[in-house]
Amino acid sequence: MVGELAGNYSTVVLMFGFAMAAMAPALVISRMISPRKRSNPVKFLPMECGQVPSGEGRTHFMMQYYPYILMFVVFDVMAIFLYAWGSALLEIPKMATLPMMGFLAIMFGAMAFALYQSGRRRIW
Amino acid sequence: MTSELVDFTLVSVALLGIGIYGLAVKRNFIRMLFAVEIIINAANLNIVAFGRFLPHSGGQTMALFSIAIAAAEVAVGLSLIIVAYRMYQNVDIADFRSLKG
Amino acid sequence: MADAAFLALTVITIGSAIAALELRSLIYGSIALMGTLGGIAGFFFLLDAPFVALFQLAVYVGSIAVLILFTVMLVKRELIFNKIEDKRRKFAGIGLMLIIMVSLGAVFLDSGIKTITTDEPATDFRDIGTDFVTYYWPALILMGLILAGSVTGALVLAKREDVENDQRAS
Amino acid sequence: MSAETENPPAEAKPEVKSPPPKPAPKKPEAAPVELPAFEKSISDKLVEKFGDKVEVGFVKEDRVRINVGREDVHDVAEFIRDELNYDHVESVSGVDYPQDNEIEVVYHIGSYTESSLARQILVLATRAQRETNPIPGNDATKLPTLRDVFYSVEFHEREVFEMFGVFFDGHPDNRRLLLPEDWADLPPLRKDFAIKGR
Amino acid sequence: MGTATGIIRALNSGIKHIATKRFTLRYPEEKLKFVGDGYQFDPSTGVGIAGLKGRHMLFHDHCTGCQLCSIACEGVAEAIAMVKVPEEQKQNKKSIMPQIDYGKCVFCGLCVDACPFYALYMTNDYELSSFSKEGLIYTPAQLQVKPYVAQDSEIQISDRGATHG
Amino acid sequence: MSVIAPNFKLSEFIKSLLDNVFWIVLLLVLIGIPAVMMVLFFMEMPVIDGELLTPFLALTWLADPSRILPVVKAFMATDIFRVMAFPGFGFAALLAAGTIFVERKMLAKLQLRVGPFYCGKFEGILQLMGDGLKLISKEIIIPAKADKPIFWAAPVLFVAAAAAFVAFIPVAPGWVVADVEMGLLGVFAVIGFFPIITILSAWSANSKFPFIGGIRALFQMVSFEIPLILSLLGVVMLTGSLNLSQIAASQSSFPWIVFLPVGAIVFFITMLAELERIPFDLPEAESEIVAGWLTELSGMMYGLVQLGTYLKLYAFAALFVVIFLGGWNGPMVVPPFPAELLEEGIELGPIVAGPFPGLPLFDQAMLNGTLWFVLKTVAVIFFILLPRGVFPRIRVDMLLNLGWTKLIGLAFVNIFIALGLLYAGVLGPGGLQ
Amino acid sequence: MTFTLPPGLALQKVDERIMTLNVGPQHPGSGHMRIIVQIDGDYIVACDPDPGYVHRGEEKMAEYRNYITNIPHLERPVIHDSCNVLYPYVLGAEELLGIEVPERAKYVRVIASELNRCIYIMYWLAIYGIFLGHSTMFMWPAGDRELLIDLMEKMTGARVTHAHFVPGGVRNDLPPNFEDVCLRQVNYFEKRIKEYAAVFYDNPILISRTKDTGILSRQDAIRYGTTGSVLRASGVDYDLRVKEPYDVYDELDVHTNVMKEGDSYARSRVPWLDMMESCNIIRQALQKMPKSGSVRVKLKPNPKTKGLESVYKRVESGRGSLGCYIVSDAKPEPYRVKMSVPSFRNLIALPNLLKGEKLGNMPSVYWSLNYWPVEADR
Repeated sequence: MVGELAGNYSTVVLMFGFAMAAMAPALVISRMISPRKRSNPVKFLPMECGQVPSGEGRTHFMMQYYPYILMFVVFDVMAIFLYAWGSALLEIPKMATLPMMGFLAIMFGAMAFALYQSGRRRIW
Repeated sequence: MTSELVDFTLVSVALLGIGIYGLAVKRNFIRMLFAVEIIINAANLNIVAFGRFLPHSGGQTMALFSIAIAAAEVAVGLSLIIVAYRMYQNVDIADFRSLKG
Repeated sequence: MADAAFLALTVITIGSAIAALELRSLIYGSIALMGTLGGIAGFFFLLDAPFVALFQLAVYVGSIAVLILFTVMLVKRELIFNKIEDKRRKFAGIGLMLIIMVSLGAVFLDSGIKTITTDEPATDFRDIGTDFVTYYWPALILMGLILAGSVTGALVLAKREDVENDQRAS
Repeated sequence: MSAETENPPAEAKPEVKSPPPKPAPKKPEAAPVELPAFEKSISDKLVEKFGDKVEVGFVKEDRVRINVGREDVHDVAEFIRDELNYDHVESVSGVDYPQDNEIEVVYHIGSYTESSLARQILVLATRAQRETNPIPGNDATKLPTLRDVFYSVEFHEREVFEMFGVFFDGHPDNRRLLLPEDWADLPPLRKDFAIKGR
Repeated sequence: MGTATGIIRALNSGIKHIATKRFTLRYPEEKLKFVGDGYQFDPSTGVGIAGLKGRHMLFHDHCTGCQLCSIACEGVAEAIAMVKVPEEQKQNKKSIMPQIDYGKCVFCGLCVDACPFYALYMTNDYELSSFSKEGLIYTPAQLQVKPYVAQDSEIQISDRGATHG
Repeated sequence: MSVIAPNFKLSEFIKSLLDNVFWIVLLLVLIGIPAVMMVLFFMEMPVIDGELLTPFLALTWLADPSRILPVVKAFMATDIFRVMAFPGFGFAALLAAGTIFVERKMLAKLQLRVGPFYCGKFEGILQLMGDGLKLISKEIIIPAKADKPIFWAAPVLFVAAAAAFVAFIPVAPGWVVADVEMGLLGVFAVIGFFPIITILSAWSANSKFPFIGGIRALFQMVSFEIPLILSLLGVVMLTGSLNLSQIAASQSSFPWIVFLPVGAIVFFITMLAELERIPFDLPEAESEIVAGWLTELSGMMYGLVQLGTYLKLYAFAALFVVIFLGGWNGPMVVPPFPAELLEEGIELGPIVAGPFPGLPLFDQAMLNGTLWFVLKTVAVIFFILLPRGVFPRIRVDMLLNLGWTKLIGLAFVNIFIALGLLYAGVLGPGGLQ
Repeated sequence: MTFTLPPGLALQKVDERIMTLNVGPQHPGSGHMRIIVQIDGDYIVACDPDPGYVHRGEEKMAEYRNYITNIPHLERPVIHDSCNVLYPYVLGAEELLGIEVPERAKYVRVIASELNRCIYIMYWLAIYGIFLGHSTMFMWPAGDRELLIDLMEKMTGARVTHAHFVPGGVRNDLPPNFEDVCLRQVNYFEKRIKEYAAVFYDNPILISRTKDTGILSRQDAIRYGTTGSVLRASGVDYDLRVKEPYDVYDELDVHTNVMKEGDSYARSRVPWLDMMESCNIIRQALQKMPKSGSVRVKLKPNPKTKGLESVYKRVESGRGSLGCYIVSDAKPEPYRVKMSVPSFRNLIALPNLLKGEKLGNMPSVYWSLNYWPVEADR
């Protein structure tokens, strides 16, 4: 039967949904019983250490560390590929580890280069 | 009645259509990347669906490879966007004409 | 049960795919794209491919979406909310979309796949791992090369060229 | 404090009031001649170099005071730094003398590098013209900055600027430091700025 | 290796302190013990007698209404005002006595130093909070009352750390 | 009392309470019970113990508590119970609340302080409740230019994602919310949601400090996810399973930490980083960026984020226990239930209670498993809390270097150790297990 | 160039990567001041300190009060170092008024000054700990400081604002049995601060965090005129207690702690070593102190100086050399009092040190400069 296994995973969604359903009322109740004074517009300014906010709040980036995110996208794939191999390790012949080692070697090369590049903070 | 292969293919066709529409209409580089992602996902869905209904483990393996390649593509594509954005301060694809060789 | 899930997933996936392209704010667009990707992962669950589904969730939603969000936020605020398109192209695009959907849909509905059903048990995920290192091992090596190439290329592309006129003091 | 405030440190010099403390009340009669030798040598070097331009305020134990005109202060400071091996300014204080119509700026200069000078403080005093109605920065209350000689005066001079209205010519960053941004009164440490209720 | 040993040393020190006696005083229940009755001044020798500089205490029979405390306070906090006292409380010719505003007082004790007649003392009562500003103004009659203070905690040093025993 | 609230009168307070009780009882009797009965009448009732559940039957439970037991047991077998109470949300929230209290007291003890003291008669045990009441009664301030939908949704999503994480944790044999084949991968997929929620919340506040904090959180979580994933691979290789229950069950003779200490250390460090605990609490570094990505959150929104954080802490500690410390495995210490108690009931002098045919609700193995699981989890939580007392915060570039060079290297060392153990025949088929 | 716009309001158009961040005044990592930093990613491009949020015109107030009544308010800027901040003023006033202080009073002053230095450094260390995210290092010094505060309280009757030094000696004699209690608590205190090493100073995370950050070279330290622990951490052997001993420091054996590195770590370690040195000095002073004798010379209520003269006295406070320049004009009130405070002198190093640092190093570099905003503003 197609779609049998999905039933197991539905409890995770159920848990997710339950937590949302249980926590949203907390916000709603809080909104209901808490005081709401709209008199002072300064209260709703973003935090700027007591100064009047200047400039845009959403413009700043640590570009120096951007390569790490790029690396993450690629090496995340690698890590989960390793899981596909690792979970089946007990069933495959020993020789079959070699391609994975080759894969890892290639990825190590890439990682070494990437770490070298990302270590040079000045070029980012 | 359980879901059948044709249902999945129809969903994937719909996604493909939406993706192609996005590619054709949008001029925003990032939106076009979204459209590409949608198309890739439509393809993945098809691969896995056929792999399931014509029982073969290769379907899932291919899907894994496909997702991995998509990740690589996104990494490169977003780097391109950053470079282009840094050069033109815009994300409009029409502004990137001078990137042509 | 599965039907209800299928319908819900279809609505989520296609709806958020449209939203991803049509929402005004790019941030909301990225969130909608995440919805599409999650919906596809749901389809994978329905297709008894939990490994692929979780891979999709971990890689697409967990990392690619983060990268996309980050890049979107990098773009100036006015550009995030800027929609660049013209009416005529839009109508043409909708037409193209409809043509593709109708024709391909018709082809699929007409073809024999309508009759395909299966009662076989789902593939064990360990088979995937076995496939990786036995039958598909050249593909795995190639995959490694592609990933290595992409990370190298992305890093080389994204670094700044104008380091010389850098204002930073260090 | 009417007449004798004319030029107070200068007046204090000749009879050397420096060791007047009570515990040794006998001393003032014997003391005037025996100035501390090392400190005397410092003031002598200065007098030798600049002659009349500098005026030795007093020579006390560990403290030497030099009064300089505002046009010579830069040269004297350079000499102090280069030849006498003083290397930093501990404090820059302004003193307002409304009777003389002058504002005195006093640099207390010390030395870290020269071990013999470790306990010495050279007091370099100069005077700027005082305006009755000050417009800080735009009036005649100006002095040459010593920031290019002693880097450490940077914030001190900014403080003197806002507290007395003495503008330092050539100071790269002559901005407000301590007072609130909307301060529009007299510079507060001048004598004609009175605390409320006093 | 240095890093690992350093981390282990830090963790060890942290765990060790979980077994150390706690140092904190549970304030309203326990109060620190101070020296003597409070700060006093001995005009004959010219020095004060050590003690806590808390709220004042005024001996009406010593006070002559000379205003020296008020003058001493003038440049500091201006907390002391000389007020008329009612006839029945009158102890001096001018029938004025200090009244202290603890909203302004900085507890420097200069007024105690200034009093030549042993009339002002400072006691070790320091819990002077009040709901209103007026509640902080202590009239001569209030200043006459000797406060009751129960303070017994002292710093005890033992092998397992110092405590407020 | 009069000092705190000058106009307080006990008699009026009691009177108002009694008034409220009266009206509540009245409304319940007049409207509530009939409404429930009506609803129950039209619902299709389940059959329990061979008896059709009717509203009248339900009423008889009030008279005979022992008849309620089968219903309770039936309820406990449902998914809803698991999600809401035992291995799911309620259990985790309880442990999380305990963690908060223990953290405050333990940290106070380490710092030679007293800690929470006044709230609740005994050592401030009700402090958390007091804090919760305070948070829920505080005004929620939303910055003027904030992106409101995301801003509102982020705390709720944060708790929900943490709860989804909790769903994968097996507490005792068979007691797990989602007993899935891919439990571990599911954990990785759920962990991936946290950076997104963080960055979205930070972005939506439209303020500088939250945004810097959000970006830092993103970098930190993203960088430590790969060592985290890799550090668990050794165990997966040795057990050949991604199911957390199977992994826990595979450690009946010895926990994996014996053979894979490197992986355990790497996982512990990455865990601290993912949890933003103190050596790695850069996203909330208060002396640099005011409170990081939590700066603009106020009132209950902040409370929800805290709840989510501690749920996450519990889930990570439990994951460590399940993977490296043997989960529920431990010597049997729970005594078997005395049979006569179940058959004859309890005699307390003249009163005889029981017998209760449905008891015990939980079997012995489950109680023992839960006991060991909770003990181990508390121990791990202690070691998660301890660094807060003894370490300063580190810097973001140091953190990234640590994650990307040292920890990934160590994780691969761990993988090769596992591979070597497997291929040398020490473990795996033919080996110890 | 008149009053330019305040720096926060004069926002120049800068590169998009650069963001202006107001750190302070309402910021957990700033103290009562504002540091305007411009950051590019994680790096600080420019830094402009903006003190003055707690300026209260002590120098102006001092012109209206006589030599005695100046005492309680002149110590207010640094209430946890109040003996030391009064010390130069008292010395200067004594010279102006011509008073010789009794021997025992000098020893009492030295003890009070050293105790107060430790109290200040403990407070500073507590804040340094919390700035680095080390909450234990906030609580331990704050608690162990209590040992010394207790001593000061026994001695002076107040916990923080002692107002103990006056021209002519100290306000009151030591309480009975003070020497024993002092010795006991100081010994225990020294034992306690040595325990900080394991959890703080030798902590590898702290070392890697603060080593090689914000390096102030020897030349720069001298050129900027920094003082106190900042100077000594940069390798300049300069301590006024040794170089220009006041009161009875020339009779005591004072050792100067110098470190060569000049980074944040050295700047944070030197005060810790100073505390141990202070414990030594206290023990010596307790031993050498005359067991009885007067501690105060009687003064007239409104003492007057002779004529128009000036005096500049300086002492080594918890933060460094603290000078007091008093001009008097034969009146009960001083004509001008200028406090040359170490915080203000060290502040000049801040913009130079922060330039090019990472944002994460800002609190550690800033606080390692031993900067107390209230004192700098006066």
